[in-house]
Amino acid sequence: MTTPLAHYLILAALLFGVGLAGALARRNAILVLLGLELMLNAANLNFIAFWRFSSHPGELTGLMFVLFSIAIGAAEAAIGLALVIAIHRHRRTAQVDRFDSLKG
Amino acid sequence: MLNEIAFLLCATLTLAGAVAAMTLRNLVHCALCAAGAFAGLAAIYLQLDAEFAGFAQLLVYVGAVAILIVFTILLTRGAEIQPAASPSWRMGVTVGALVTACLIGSIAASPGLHGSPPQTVQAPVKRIGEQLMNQYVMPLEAIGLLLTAALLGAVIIALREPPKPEPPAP
Amino acid sequence: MEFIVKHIWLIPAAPLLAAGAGALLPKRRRRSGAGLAVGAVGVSFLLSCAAFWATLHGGRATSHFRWFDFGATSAQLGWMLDPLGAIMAVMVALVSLLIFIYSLGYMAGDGNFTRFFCFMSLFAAAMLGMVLANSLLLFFICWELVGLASYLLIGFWFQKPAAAAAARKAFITTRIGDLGFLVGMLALYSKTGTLLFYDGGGGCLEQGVIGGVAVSTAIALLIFCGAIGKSGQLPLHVWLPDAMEGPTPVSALIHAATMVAAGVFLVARVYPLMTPQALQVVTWVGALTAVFAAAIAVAQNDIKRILAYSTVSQLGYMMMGLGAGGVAVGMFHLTTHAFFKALLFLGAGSVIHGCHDEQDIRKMGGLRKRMPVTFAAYAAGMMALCGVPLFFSGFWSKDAILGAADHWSASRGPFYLGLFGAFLTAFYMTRQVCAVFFGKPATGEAERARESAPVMTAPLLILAVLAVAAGFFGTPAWPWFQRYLEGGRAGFDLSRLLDGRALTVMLLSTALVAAGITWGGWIYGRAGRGTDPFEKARPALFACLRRKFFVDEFYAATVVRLTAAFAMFCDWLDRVVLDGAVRAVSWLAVALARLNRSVDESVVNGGFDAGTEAVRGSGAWVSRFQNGQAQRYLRVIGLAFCGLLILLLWGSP
Amino acid sequence: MSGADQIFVWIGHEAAGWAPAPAQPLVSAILAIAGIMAVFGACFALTTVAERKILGRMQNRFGPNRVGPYGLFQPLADGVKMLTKEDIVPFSADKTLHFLAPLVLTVPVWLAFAVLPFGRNMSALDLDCGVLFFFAIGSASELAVFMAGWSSQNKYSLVGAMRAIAQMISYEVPLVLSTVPVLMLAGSLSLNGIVAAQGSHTIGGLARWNVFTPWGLAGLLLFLIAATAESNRSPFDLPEGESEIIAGYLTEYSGFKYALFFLGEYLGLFAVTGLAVTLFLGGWHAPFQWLEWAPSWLWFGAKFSVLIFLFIWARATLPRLRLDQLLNFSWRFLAPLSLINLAVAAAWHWTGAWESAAAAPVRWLLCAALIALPAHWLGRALRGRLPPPRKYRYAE
Repeated sequence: MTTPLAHYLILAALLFGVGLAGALARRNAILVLLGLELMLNAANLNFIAFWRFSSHPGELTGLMFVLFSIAIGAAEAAIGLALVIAIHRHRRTAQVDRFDSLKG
Repeated sequence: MLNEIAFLLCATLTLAGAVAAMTLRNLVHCALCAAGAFAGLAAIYLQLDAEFAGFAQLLVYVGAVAILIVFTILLTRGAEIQPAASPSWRMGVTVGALVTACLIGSIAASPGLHGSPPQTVQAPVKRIGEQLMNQYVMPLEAIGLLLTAALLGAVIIALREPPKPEPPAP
Repeated sequence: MEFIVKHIWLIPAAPLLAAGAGALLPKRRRRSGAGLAVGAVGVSFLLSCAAFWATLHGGRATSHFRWFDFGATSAQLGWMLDPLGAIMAVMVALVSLLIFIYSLGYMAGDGNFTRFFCFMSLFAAAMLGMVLANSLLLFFICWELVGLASYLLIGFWFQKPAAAAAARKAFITTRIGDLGFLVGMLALYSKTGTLLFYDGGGGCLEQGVIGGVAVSTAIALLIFCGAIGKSGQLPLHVWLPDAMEGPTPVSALIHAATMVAAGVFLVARVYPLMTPQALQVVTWVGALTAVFAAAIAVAQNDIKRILAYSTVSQLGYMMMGLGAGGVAVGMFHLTTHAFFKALLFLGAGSVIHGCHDEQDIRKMGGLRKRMPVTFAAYAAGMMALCGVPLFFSGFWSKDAILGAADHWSASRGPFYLGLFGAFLTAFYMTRQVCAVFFGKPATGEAERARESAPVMTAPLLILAVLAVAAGFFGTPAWPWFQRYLEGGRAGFDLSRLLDGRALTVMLLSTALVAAGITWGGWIYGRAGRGTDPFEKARPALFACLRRKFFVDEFYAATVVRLTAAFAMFCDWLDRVVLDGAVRAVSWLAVALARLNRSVDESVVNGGFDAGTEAVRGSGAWVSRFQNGQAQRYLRVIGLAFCGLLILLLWGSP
Repeated sequence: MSGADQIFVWIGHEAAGWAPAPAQPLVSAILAIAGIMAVFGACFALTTVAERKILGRMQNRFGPNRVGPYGLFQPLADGVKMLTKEDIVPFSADKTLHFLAPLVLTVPVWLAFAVLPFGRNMSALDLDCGVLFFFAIGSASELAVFMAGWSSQNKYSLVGAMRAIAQMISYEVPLVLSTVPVLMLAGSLSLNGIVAAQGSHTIGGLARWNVFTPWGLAGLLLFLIAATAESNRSPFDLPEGESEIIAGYLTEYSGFKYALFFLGEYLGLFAVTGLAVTLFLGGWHAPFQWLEWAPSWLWFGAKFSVLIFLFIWARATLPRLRLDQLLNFSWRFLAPLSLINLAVAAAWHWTGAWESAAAAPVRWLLCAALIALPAHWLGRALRGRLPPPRKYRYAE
């Protein structure tokens, strides 16, 4: 085990950046959700890495957080995609910039 | 050394999958690439001795979320109509790059990230189960509730609404 | 054996499970519902027999567990196995089982068959839980559950207004007694700090006199209030005869054999708490109730009402036995009474069923030939109730009570009241049997009566055998029952039977019973149809008895009217005083508001108009940022995050 | 005993011993992989011919009997035919995905064999969370099926793939839930741990296999039904129903890729059968203590063969279901029943504290009733839901 913590963190940062850029740049709502999932996964990677490199990994704190976070990710995907389907049914589109009824 | 190579392979798979998922034109390709990225991430978890989390990641993201996304793509006919990038995609990519730069900068600025980890780590499944049932039992219950709510909510939201009854003729 | 001693809770658990499952069954699953209930109570019966067998060999057990904590103390519940509970459990389970089987026939035509068995199972579970409870709190919980089951079952035919009213009356009346019980329980808890009966020397029954004789007596009497309500003692007896609106098996199970006996059982269970002063009250209440109810029974015409008053009267005897003679005397009469009163009620149900739901004894007659099995069983029950000597259980148990009253040092009154009650009992039962089974049929219904189905008559015959045989377990010559409760063994000794004083009492009561039966037979055996011969002779007295000594009217005139008057007073208070005040305040407020408006319109509005204009302008400007584009929001968040991070990194040295 | 029993372990150990010390773990891993691939590859070949012969017998005809003695070389002939066929890729297909799909299906299935214990000390990889690994790896097959169906750009393929995915997702729920009682009572996710938990003996030397308990029996049945559906075998083979959607997602495949799909399906069946043996049938343990002298891998093979025969038998016997029947059966019958089975296992565990002599049969009967009654009721409710038999107007 020679890979230092910094490498994992940088990988997570890059993954987060890619997810964020995708969520900001793509028009399709499904891809925006996919970007969000990538960001969530980047955060998970951080948790696992910090847990592994902490001085008392026997506590399992980071691991537990990731398990819960995976469950939340699944719930988020289910609800988000259901919303996309429902919106698509009403407005015949899945493009986020067309979902703009809620504005001032 | 071997370890470093494995890490680089997994990291490349993950990042390449993520970048492809965010850039490809065909939505189905995007979803499959994302599944690849999730699988790569699971491999990295394994490398970090988090077997349980790794397999859970594989089961949930590759087995469930990816399939869900694929289904949604087919249901919204996203596979046929190709949406262009968002009109303001340059700004989005800029912001993403900025955030990444900030993060990497802060990582670089932090001291003490280069030490080696504790040699052994004890995370047997039995201990995870015990912790879930003792210390983390309330979060576990909350997650159970959340998943149930999400299940019902997703079904209700995506349910085809019944046709509205005709208003009575005046 | 070890198993049942350890797991005594299984006895009430089986019917409780059946009740729960029965509640979930759809209405049309009649066979499953009934099978479940009968099977569960059968299991309970077998387990109770096992427990009884264990107590015969000295098996005793108490167990308890924490229910919940409050602060440093905790509410404890527990189970107990002792002879008193075991014999009671066997009796309750056996009578329940027989009545469940009988109900299969009796309720066969009812649409809510499944619901009926669900309620009955609930009742059986609560009753069994009560007799096996080792905690006054658990006892009280089961007690209230029993009350609830009784309410549900009396009002089972809730579409009948009379049944609904009777259910309400029963519930409210017993609640008055339960209030006393609850207060007594709380007082007991505050004095002893525990509600467990037996807890290795620390239970509330094992501490002797609690905080002085006066306090102890007060607690005992408060708890006795609960018994008065549940067992229909004077002055809270009014609900019990009305409860006959429920189906007959319910009357037999709840309002004759088991639930109403719960009050007696309560007194027996907390007997160590009963001070001599409290026992005097118990004895007097019991004796007065015995005579009072027996007298009313003389003038009733509804077959079930007669039995109901008879039940009230016999419960009075039990109380008297407890007060004057001790646990064994009262419990023995409770047990024998459970068998023969269940028998009588089921017999009455059979008669009612045979006569197509006719309950008025004046419209029956001559059923002896048409329903021979019912008649034979009914006659056995009647003789047991009257106390016909030697071969019927009622004789031995009633004799034990009279003997105890005879030996009671405080007063001779209860003894004479008891003797008079015995005479009245014989008289009214003879009157009923003559009217129902002898003579000629009074109506076409009675003429067309047919014997009931075997599923109904078989329990009758079993109960008839028990009504006769139960007596032999507690004769003075072989007082097995009494010794069993005390944990000893009984020897057979005929000489105790011939002891001078006891023999006198026995002969005296025999003579009175004989007189009652003869006189009743003489009056009613020859009477034709029409006005009651007794009514002809003493119209005023008879009317008074028929109207039940005007107790209901008395309550209506006092308690009910007082409550109504108080309610009207409150209403008046509400309407005139409170409403007036409110109206005055509101008028004042309106006047002030008028003044306010004039100030508002002229002075404040102008300022506010200018202000809102400014706010609206700025709002319109700000709202341009909220354009509904989620991605733009996210972008701003990302930028803000960068800013924050830079600030953090730059700000920290 | 240990000679024959440990012979493969010994061979592997000796063979790896020849290699230089740093490479020894690698060599032993390669040997294990080679062993598994050889055995189950041969198994695949044998099963294809055995299935055809058994089906033939059951349908009152001879199976293949021309090539070699008793037609035993039939798979070789088939293989040669498959490999020499032209590999057709449709013009409008998504070429990359079309190529990747059979690989994505086959490779993870091979991985799943890594955690199965085939005999005493004979598992390639003793993972602490082996069962989770098994299911996690298995979830890739859904993606593979989707890739195959979608990339073909053929509507029958797409319909077949969607059917297959709906079916796999639906039946994954009872499949996983029916394993949970075993995990719960063994207190382990490791397959070796689960086998060890079934290693003790009771009266008469009878082994304590999970299948000898009410929940275990019910769990095995649920597991086998769900496994049949997971591996798309008859009577749940409607994703590739030839008569309806001309072989579903396999329509546009031929030659070697088709053979890979074929291989993947059979291997999936083997893997899930091996899991059933491990979870419910005591793994490599003998059924009686006095039979422990026989080599453990032989026991595993025997149970494995019996279960495979059961699958073939079911294929010969049962007609294919309709899609609504299929989904109703999973969601309204199997899933609730496996949840109830979980509760029954809890009851079994709880009643394990009973001590008296009569407790064992009472406990057995109680738990059996707890699972049999809901099964009866759910079955009745399911039957009540079926549409009435269809009436054909012109077919009287």
